[in-house]
Amino acid sequence: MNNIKKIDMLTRVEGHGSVELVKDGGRVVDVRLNLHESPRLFEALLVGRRFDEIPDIACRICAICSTVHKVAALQAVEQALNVSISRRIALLRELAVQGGQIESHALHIFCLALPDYLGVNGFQGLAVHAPEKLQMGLRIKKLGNLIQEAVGGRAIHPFNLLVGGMGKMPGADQLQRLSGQLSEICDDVAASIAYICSLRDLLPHLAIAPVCAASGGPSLFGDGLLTSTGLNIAASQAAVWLNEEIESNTNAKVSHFSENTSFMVGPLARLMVSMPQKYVHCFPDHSIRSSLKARIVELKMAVERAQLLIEQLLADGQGKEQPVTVVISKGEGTSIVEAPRGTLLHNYCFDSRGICTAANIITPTAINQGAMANSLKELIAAMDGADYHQIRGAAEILVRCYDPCISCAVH
Amino acid sequence: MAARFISHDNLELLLERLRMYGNLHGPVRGDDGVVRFTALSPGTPPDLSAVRSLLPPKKYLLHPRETILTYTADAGYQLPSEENSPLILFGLHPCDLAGIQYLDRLFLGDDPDLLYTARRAALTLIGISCTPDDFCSCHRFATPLEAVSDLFLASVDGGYVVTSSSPRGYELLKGVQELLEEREIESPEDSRRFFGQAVSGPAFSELDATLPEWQELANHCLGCGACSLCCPTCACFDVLECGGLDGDSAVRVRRWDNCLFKSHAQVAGGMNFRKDRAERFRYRYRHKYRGFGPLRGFPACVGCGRCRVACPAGLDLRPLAERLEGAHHEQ
Amino acid sequence: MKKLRLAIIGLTACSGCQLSLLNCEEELPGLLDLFEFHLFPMACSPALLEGEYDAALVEGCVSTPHERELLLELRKRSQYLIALGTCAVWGGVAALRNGEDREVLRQQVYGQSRIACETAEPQPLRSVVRVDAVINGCPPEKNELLGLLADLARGTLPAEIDYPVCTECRMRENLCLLTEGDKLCLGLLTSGGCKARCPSMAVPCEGCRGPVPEANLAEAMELYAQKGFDRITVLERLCRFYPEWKL
Amino acid sequence: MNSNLPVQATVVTICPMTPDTSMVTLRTEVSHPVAASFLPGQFLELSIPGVGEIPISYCGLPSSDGSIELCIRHVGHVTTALKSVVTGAAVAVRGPFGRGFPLSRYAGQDLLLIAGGLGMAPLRSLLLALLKQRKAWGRLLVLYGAREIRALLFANELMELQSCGEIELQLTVDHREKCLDGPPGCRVALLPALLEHLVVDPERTCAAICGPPVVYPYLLTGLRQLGLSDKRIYLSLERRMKCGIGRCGHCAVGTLLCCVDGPVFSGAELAGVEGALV
Ligand SMILES: Cc1cc2nc3c(=O)[nH]c(=O)nc-3n(C[C@H](O)[C@H](O)[C@H](O)COP(=O)(O)OP(=O)(O)OC[C@H]3O[C@@H](n4cnc5c(N)ncnc54)[C@H](O)[C@@H]3O)c2cc1C
Ligand code: SF4
Ligand code: SF4
Ligand code: SF4
Repeated sequence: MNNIKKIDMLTRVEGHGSVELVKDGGRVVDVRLNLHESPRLFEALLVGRRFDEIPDIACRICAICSTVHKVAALQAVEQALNVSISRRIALLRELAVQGGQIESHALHIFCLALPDYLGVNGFQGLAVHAPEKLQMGLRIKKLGNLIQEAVGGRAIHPFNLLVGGMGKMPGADQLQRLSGQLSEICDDVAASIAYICSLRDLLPHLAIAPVCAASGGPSLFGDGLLTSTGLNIAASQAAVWLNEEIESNTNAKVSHFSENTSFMVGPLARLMVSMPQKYVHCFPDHSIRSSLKARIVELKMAVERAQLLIEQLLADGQGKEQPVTVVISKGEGTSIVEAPRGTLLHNYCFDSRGICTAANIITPTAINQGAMANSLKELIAAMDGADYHQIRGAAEILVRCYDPCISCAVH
Repeated sequence: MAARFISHDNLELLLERLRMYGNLHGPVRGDDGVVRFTALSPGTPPDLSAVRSLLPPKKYLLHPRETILTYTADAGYQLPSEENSPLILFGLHPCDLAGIQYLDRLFLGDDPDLLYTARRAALTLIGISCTPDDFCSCHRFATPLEAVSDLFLASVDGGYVVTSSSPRGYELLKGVQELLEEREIESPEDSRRFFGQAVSGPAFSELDATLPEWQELANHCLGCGACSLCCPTCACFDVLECGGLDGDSAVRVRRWDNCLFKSHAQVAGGMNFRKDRAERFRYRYRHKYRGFGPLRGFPACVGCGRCRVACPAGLDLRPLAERLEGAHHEQ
Repeated sequence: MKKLRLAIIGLTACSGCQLSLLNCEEELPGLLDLFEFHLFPMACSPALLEGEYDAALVEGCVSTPHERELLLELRKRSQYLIALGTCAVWGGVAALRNGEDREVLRQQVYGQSRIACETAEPQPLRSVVRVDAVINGCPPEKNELLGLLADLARGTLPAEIDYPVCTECRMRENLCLLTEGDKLCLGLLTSGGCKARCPSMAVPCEGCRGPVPEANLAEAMELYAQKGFDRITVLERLCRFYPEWKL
Repeated sequence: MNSNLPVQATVVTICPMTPDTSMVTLRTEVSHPVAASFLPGQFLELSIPGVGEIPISYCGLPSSDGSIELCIRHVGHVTTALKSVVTGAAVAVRGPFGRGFPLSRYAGQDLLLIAGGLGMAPLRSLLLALLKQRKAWGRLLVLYGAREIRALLFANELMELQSCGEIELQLTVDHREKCLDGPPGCRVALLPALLEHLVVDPERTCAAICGPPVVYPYLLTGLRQLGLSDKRIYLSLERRMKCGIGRCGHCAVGTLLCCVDGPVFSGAELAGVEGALV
C-alpha cells in the first residue's frame, strides 16, 4: 500500500514548498516536489502600470533577489523604450547586483546550509557550536548588504535605481570605504573557501542536468543564454526556449524543454559554463552536492568583481550625470541577468502611452523545478534501502543544494 | 560716527581667521538649491544673499534626536557627557538671533538643561544684516526678544560695520583687527531694528476659537509639522525610552515633537485634549503669539517666515492676523 | 532570565521582513540571549507549531485558507501578535489590484489551466485576527524591528507613528520633491519612521509604509493637482501598498 | 540636584487593588526631596528602565525613610509593564513637580474632597495630610464616585475614617453589579449627583477635585449652585506630560502649563482658559 509522507514545510529555504515522499511499506518509492506558495500574480499586477512603476513593483517579487529583479526589470523597460544608460550607471548597477550575490550566497552558505553539515537546526545552533563560523559568514553577508545599500539606498527593495539613472550616486568617499571593506573581507572569504571545501559531503553523487547561464560570465549579465549542450540563445528567444507551462501540482510554471530534458541554472551551472581554471580543483566530481562549493567560489568571484567595478568607477571620476529624458513609445524589452540562484528573465510590452500590456517573468527556481525533481528521484534511487528519516533528511539537504527561492518561482 | 568697517573683499580672510577660533558654520546653498547651516570649509562660502535656511540654527542647540539619559543596571540613569568644541555660527539673521534668545530663556532659566547649556556655552554667534522678503514679518509682529549676538555685521556700502556686544565678541574683534578699518560712517541701517520693541498690542493674542477661519485653514493643513520643525522657537519635544538589546541597558531620547501631531495631547486610553486638526492648528498659533508657562505673554514668533515657506499647503497666517489686527484697531 | 519564545512566520509575501531580521548581522547572535526563535521556518529547522509563544511576528498578507488557519492558530498561541511589514499591516503590493476580479487576474497569468491552490484577495492580518502592534515598511526598518524586540523583551510594545514622511524629510533638510521638485512624492500621506529614506536620495516616496493616521487626502490631492498630476495617476500610485485609498 | 536626572528607587511592594489598579510602594534615598518634601497634589515622574517614564501623583504622605506611595492604573505601555515588575525591581523617580493643593489657604475651612475614579489617588494624599492636623480644619467631606463597586479605591480606609467620625463620606458608583453588595450607603448615580442635596456653608468651604476631565464642568456647575465661588474650588488637571518641568510643551492648557502652573488650579484661574475644561 502506498502511503504519502509529507515534509510539510521546507525549512531554511525562501518561501513555501513541500516534498512528498511516497512510501511502499518501509521503502520510499517516489518523491514529489511541490511549490505551493500562494501566487501573487505579479504578471497580472504589472499590466496597466506605467513603465516607471514596473521595476518598483517587480522587485517586490522577492526580497533576497530584489536588487537583481529591479535591475532586470529596469533593463527590460529601458530596452523597450530605447533608453540608454551611461557607463557609470551600468557599473553601479552591476555593483549592486554583485552585492546581492555576496549577501545571498553568504546567507545561504552560513545560515541556511551550514547547519546541515554541523548537525544543528539553524543559526541558533551555529551560534552555540560554531560561533566564529557564523560570525564570519555574517561579516561577509553584511558587506554584501552595505554594497547594496550604498548603491540602491537599501539592502532590500533598492529604491535608488531608476529608469535611465539613479536618484543619488554614491560619492567617491563612499566607494572608497566600500573598497576598503572589500579588501578587509578577503581573509574571511579565503578562510571560508578553505572551510567549505573541507566539509564532508552529505549526499551521494548525483549527476548534474544540462546547464545554462547568461552569456556574460562573471559579470552576471548577458545578452543571451549559453548551455552546456552548446546552444547559444538570444535574449529575445530565451522565453520561447524556456517554454514555461502550467502543471497542476505546483504553483510555479515549469519549463518544458524540447525532448523532455531539464536544465539547471545557478552557481554550479554558471561555473560549468565558464569555469575559471583556478577553481577547477574545488570540484573533483561533477555532482549536485558540490553546489555549496560553487556558491563559495562565486562569492569570492563576486567580491573580486565588486572591487574591480569600484576601481573602474573611481577611475572614471565623478562627472555630473545628465538626466535622461524618456521618449514614450510602443515597444517590447527582454533582459537576462544572473540572479544568485540562476538565470532570471524579465520581459515587458508597452503601448504607445508607456503602459505595460504584457509581462513575463521567468525565475531560476522555476527553471530548476524539473532538475530538482529529477535529482530527488535519483536520490531515493541512490539511497534505496535507507530508512525513511535518512531519506527525508537527505531530501531536504538536496533541495537546499538548489537554494530554492519559492517566492520568485511562484511570484 | 567712527566705526569698524570690513570690506567685502576681506570677508574671506575674516572667515579664514574665524576658523582658528572653532568650527565655523554658516548658511550654504547646496547643489539642490536648499540653504542649510553647515560647515564653512575653505571651498564652501556662505550664501549671504539667502533670506533663510531651511532649518533654523536651533538644530545646533537641540538636536532633532538626542540621548538625554543612559541607563545601566549598575549605575542607574546617568546624564550623557558631551564634548562640545567651540562652534561659530556665521551669518545669522536677526530673527534667528532672536530665536536663539527665546530658546535661551526656555532652556537656560531655572533648572537649566545641561545639554543645552553646554552647547550654548560653546557657541559664538555672528549676526549679519539681511533684506526681508515677502514672507518675513519681523517688522510686523514685534517681540520683546532681542537679536543678541557676539558680533554683528551691519551692511553698508562696500562692506559691513562690525560691532561686538559681548566679551567674546570683543576678543574676536581684537583678533581680526588688521582686517578692519576705522571709518567715519553715518550710523548704518541696523536691521536689528525690528527687534527689541514692546509688543504692539493684544491684537493677535485674542484669537477667538470660534472663528470660521480656523477651520478653513485647518482643512488645508496636512499635519506634516513642517511649520514647527522649521520654526526657530518651536521646541516641543517628545521623550522615548529605547531599551537596549541586552535586555538591561537603555537610553532615553528626546526628539523634536510637534503640536500638529495627533499624539501631542493624547493620553492613555485614547483621550485627546486636542482632538482635531483645527484645534491643533489654532493651538500652535495661539502658542506662537501668546507663549505659555514661564514664557507666558512672550510672543514667540520672530517673523522669519519659515512656516509659510516650508508649508506644503502654503498656509499663511498673516492675512488672518492682519484682519484680526484691523478689527482690533477699529474697536 | 527566561528567553522569550518567538514565532516568525511569512504568509503571502517576499520574505523581506524576515530577511530584515536576518540582515541585522551584528545584532543577530546577541539576540539569542533574549529570544528563542522557536518557529522560524525561513532560518531554522524544523518547522513545528507547538506550545505557546510570547510573540508571533507575522510577515505577509493572508490569501489562502491555509494561511488563515495558520494565522488563527498563531493568534491563539501567542500573547502578542505583531504585523510585520506593509503587506501584513496594509495588504501591500500583492493586494494592489484588490477589488478587481481575481479570476481574471489569475487567467492573465495561468490561462485556463488549474493550479494547485486557490487563492483569494490578499488581506492584511487585521482582517482576520486582532493585531497588537505593527511595524510598517516594505521592507521594515532594522531599527524599528530591533526596537520591537527590545520592547518585547521588556513586556511592552512600540507606539504608533502618527507623523508623515514629510516630517522626517524636512528634519533632514531635503529639497521638497513635490513642492520644489514637481515630482509625485507620496511623503505627505505616508506614515513616517523611515527617516525619509527615499526623498533623502532625491527619489520620490512611493508610500511603502502605508497611510499616516489622519491623512489629509483631500488637501494632498489638491496639491498634486496643482502640480499637474491627475487623480487617477495619484490614486494608482497610492494604492501600490494600500489598496483602500479612496476619496 | 538636577531635576532631569531620575534617582534610583526599588519597588518595595506592589499590591493589586482592583483588576486594573495597583498600590505601589517604592523606596528611594533617605530624605531625598522626591520622597520627603512634597505637597499633596504634586506629582513625580516614575521611570521603568527600558520602558519609559510617566507622571504619577503622590498618593501618600512625605516620608523621611525614602518611601513613596503611589496608586497606579494599568492602562498603557509603561503602566502595563509595571504590572509584571516584581518586588525589589529597580525603578527611578524624579520630582516633586508642579503645584499642589494650597494647604495654607484651607486653614480653618470646611473641606469638600471630590474624587472620581483614580482621582482618589492624589486626594488620598490630601486627606492624609489634613487628618494629620485634624483640628486645623472644620468639616471634612469626601465625595467619591467610581465606575463600579470593585473599582472604588481605599473604600475600607475611607469607611473606617467615617465610622470614627473623622470624615463625612458619600460613595457612589455608576453601575452596581448584581453579584456584589456595595458598602453601606453607596449610591448608584453619577458623581455630580452627590452635590445635589449637599448642605455646606459656601463662605467657609473649599473644594478639591480630582477625577476624569468629563465630570469637571458638571462638578463646577454643582459647586457654584451650592454657592462656592470659583476661587474656593481647586481642580487637578491631567494632561500628557513628558519633562515635568515646563519645557516639552505637551501639557499646555491655554497659556498655562499643567506641570509647572498646575496640576492643581483654582476654578478662577481656569475661567475662560480654552481647553481647560473639556
Ligand atoms: C499630573 C499627573 C498625575 C497623574 N497621576 C496618576 C496617578 O496617580 N496614577 C495613575 O495611574 N495615573 C496617573 N496619571 C496618568 C498617568 O501618567 C498615565 O496613565 C500614564 O502616563 C500612562 O502611561 P502609559 O505609558 O502606561 O500609557 P500610554 O498610553 O502607552 O502612554 C504613552 C505615553 O503617553 C504619555 N501619557 C499617556 N497618558 C498620559 C496621561 N494620562 N498623563 C500624562 N502623560 C500621559 C506618557 O508620556 C506615556 O509615556 C497622572 C498624570 C498626570 C499628568
Ligand atoms: S507646515 Fe502647513 S501643512 Fe504642515 S503642519 Fe504646518 S500648517 Fe500644516
Ligand atoms: S519631498 Fe516628499 S516627503 Fe519630502 S517634504 Fe516633499 S513631499 Fe514631503
Ligand atoms: S520614503 Fe516612502 S517609499 Fe521610501 S522608505 Fe520611506 S515610506 Fe517607504
